[in-house]
Amino acid sequence: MYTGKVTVQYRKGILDPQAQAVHSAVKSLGYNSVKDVEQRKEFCLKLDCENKEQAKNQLEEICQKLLANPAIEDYQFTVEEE
Amino acid sequence: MYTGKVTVQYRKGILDPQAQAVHSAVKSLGYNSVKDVEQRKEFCLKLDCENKEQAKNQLEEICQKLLANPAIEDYQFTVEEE
Amino acid sequence: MANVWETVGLTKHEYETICQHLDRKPNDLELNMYGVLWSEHCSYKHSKPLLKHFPTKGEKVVQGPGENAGIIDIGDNKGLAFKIESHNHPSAVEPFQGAATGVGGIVRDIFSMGARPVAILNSLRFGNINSARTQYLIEGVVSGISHYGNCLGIANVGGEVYFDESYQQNPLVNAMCLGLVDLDKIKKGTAEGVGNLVMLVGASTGRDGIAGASFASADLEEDTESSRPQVQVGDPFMEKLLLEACLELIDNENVVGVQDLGAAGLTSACCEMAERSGTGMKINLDNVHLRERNMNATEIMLSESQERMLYVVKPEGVEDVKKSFKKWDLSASVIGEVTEDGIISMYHKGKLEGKIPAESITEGVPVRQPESKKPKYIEEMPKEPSSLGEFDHNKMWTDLISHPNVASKRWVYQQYDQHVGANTVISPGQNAGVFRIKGTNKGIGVTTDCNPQYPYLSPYNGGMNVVLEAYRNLSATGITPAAVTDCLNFPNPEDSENYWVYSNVIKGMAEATKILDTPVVGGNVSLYNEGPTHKILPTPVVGMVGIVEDIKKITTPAFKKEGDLLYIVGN
Amino acid sequence: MKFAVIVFPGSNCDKDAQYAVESLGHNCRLLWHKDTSLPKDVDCIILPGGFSYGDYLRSGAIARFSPIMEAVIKFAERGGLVIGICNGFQILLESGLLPGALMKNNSTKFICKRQKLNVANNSTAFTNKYKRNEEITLPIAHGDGNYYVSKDEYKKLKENNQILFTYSDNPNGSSFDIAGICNDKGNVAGMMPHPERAIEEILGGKDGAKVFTSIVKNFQGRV
Ligand SMILES: Nc1ncnc2c1ncn2[C@@H]1O[C@H](COP(=O)(O)OP(=O)(O)O)[C@@H](O)[C@H]1O
Repeated sequence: MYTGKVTVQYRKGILDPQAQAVHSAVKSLGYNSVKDVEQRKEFCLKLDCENKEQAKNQLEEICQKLLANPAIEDYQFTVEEE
Repeated sequence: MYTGKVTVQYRKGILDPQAQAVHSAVKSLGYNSVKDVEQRKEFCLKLDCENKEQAKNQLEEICQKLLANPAIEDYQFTVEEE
Repeated sequence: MANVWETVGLTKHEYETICQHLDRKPNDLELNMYGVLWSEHCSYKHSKPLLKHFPTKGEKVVQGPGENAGIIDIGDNKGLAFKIESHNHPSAVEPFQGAATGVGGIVRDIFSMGARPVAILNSLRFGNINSARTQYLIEGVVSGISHYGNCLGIANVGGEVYFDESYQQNPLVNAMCLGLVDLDKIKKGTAEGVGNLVMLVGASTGRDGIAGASFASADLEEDTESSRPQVQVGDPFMEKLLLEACLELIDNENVVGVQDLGAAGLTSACCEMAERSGTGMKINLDNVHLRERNMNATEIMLSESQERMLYVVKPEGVEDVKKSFKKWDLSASVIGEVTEDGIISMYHKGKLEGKIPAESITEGVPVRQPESKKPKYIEEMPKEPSSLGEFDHNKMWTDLISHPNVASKRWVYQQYDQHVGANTVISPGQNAGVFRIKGTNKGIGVTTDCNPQYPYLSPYNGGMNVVLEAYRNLSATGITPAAVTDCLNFPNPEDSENYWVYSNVIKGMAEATKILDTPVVGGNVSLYNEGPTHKILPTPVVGMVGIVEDIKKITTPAFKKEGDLLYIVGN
Repeated sequence: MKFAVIVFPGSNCDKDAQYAVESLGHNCRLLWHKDTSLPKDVDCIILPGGFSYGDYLRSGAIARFSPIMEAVIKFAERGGLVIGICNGFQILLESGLLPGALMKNNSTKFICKRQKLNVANNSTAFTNKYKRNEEITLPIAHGDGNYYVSKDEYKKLKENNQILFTYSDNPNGSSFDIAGICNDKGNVAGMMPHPERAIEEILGGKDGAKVFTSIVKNFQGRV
């Protein structure tokens, strides 16, 4: 069994209204020390694959097809054996 | 400057409809090797604090008040100096 | 190396015309500005002569084509502002955000006129429903529309979903919005009054969507990767704040003109507002509130960042405007001044970066008249209908009602808030949507229609038929049809057969709208809808609105009670 | 009796709530979320539906920190009547005035339709005009309407008769079919369905009116 961890985030320069809203909420709570907020999605998948290579390839495909839209998002992932 | 990384996820035992939807989408693409999907939110905050202790305390407060809903979510965080 | 004009999608002749207008060669900023404003999406260079066929005047018409939206008089000092617009190419690349920002754009068109948006509709076309790509697109498009429209709190009262192979590579996403305005409070996109100030309000400006208008005027390439940065992320929350702030300023006499920033961003808003009033603008780009560092003048002028509006305000009104936007936590900055020279001059970091005569860029594009040739498929079409032969009636019946084009679309419109605003009297799923006008007995009916098979098989008659279908949908509901907005979705007009179809469809629609006395008060053109192997069927979506004086007199299709008689009316 | 509706940035059923209350013959004003106090003569506060702060982060999570919410919480603690509808319900949960949480619908999709409900408790300030177990139909329109409550908390809700409405045919995955609840003192209520959209036949039914007339009856009984 392999564990894949995928992080998906907006590409640089793309507006992230959620992160902006969180940032201004944090500031309005009085935490002026907070200078920037980014938000990401993290997926954790359990893959029942033959070997790490196969798990990586499958995860790469899943990221491209489903988890991230390369039009606006970047993704990174790692695969570990359990 | 400190970088705080916060992960927020549903508490154990609470079904996450979004993660479930992702899981069934993955399966309908034919990836039957995928046995489980979890989804989390990750926040990355830049904190302009005096020291690491202060950054940690502030981040803890921000998590409790805002970033996580204790009725359904758990959080963890780390703070690193830049 | 490509010629300079090709880098911005123009022809040599167009480039030379620019040089004549300017009496010199354009610099990079200027050329890019001409490039986007002279794209088909912004300039209608293939369509202008054809659009002249549409009747645009009528007893009820208060505002015809040319402004952000058309307006008709519905009595009691109330106007109905409405318009339909396409967001096809962005939705093909990023279905969720593409469709969402499509809703955002059309809603801004309505409230920039001073009208409160009260209803939206959407008209969608996809390829084979069984293909994984289509399902991905539907999922994204519908949730994008739902996300944006629901958050704004505008009731969805209707629409269409239609499937055909021809849309496989190029889906269509058209969104329509209707709003109510007091007739004496209509705002327009004018820049009158030399010395008045130009203000940019709403979201910050980033690098997103640069040159989206030219993107909308090109065929979709196989590798959409290269066109990716042209997609923007919408922020419906920001738009809701913008909407409320703008409507709060409706009574302010110091607000001279308002325009939303859509395709071609600041470029089109500045040039169009100035051109309408025969004025110019001196713009200081240093005052534009930026989201990213180191943006150059071209990037700032072409950015299509969403949720922004341009105001022209008397100097004494600047504080009022700032105050209203501040109340809603929005920024508003003075970025320029109205001048009398008819020229848009842009300064950045103390340097004059470009100078363009407003009229030359909005009106000066050479009209293109492509060759027109009757398509071979029409020439070869059998003149006589072929016989259906023997067939099984039961099977035909079940085939029909289970066909995705005929079956219920509840799975789509159930994702849209249909009742917010407490006005929806007939919600989606009937012949037309109807909402009441509070404080009166009146109601407004609206429908969007286009069965593309008819314009495909017989462009002129099919064009008429699309209008007639909309007319029937309103009449059957008890609504008196009043006016039309249209979204002309077609493939590449530079192909002579496509152009022949395009012109004949328009002529047919024009004839029908004339006879029915439903003038066309606004609309949108979306050409170049084709992929590497498929081009779309001609899809002239008609959005028709009408009025019912007594809202209690409307009818719905459902059988009401046992024993009622059935009639067929007409030929 | 005097009602007030709070306008948060992103509220979009604020005017609908005001319209409903006024159509039923009562006074209702709008209050701005940045206000720090409530007018002295307000008898019932409505937190309206919509998408306060875009529902970013979690629905209701940011709105609960609006300046006016401190005053609303104090008002509730003094026994004042507060009802949150849809997004208003979410805000009440986030601010801790009601137990539980709202998550994404189990379909992950927004749902808008007319929904059959059962009146689970007709002896509260918000439901006294309904019959017990009456079946009613109200519009629902939400993406995050999936009410979560733990088994232990559910027991408490049940024992204290805090469940106001349940779904006849659970549309969103809510625990124990719960559509609306009140606090243990019975003066704060939250519900996902929209009673303010159901007060006239022409808009498809009047089953929602009794939520407001119940509040009035309760209030008049108190005075
Ligand atoms: N995308 C959509 N959005 C909202 N309503 C829709 C949509 N698609 C279809 N509908 C609703 O379903 C009804 C039936 O659609 P359709 O099968 O196209 O019927 P008709 O041909 O009679 O217009 C429409 O009138 C409309 O109210």
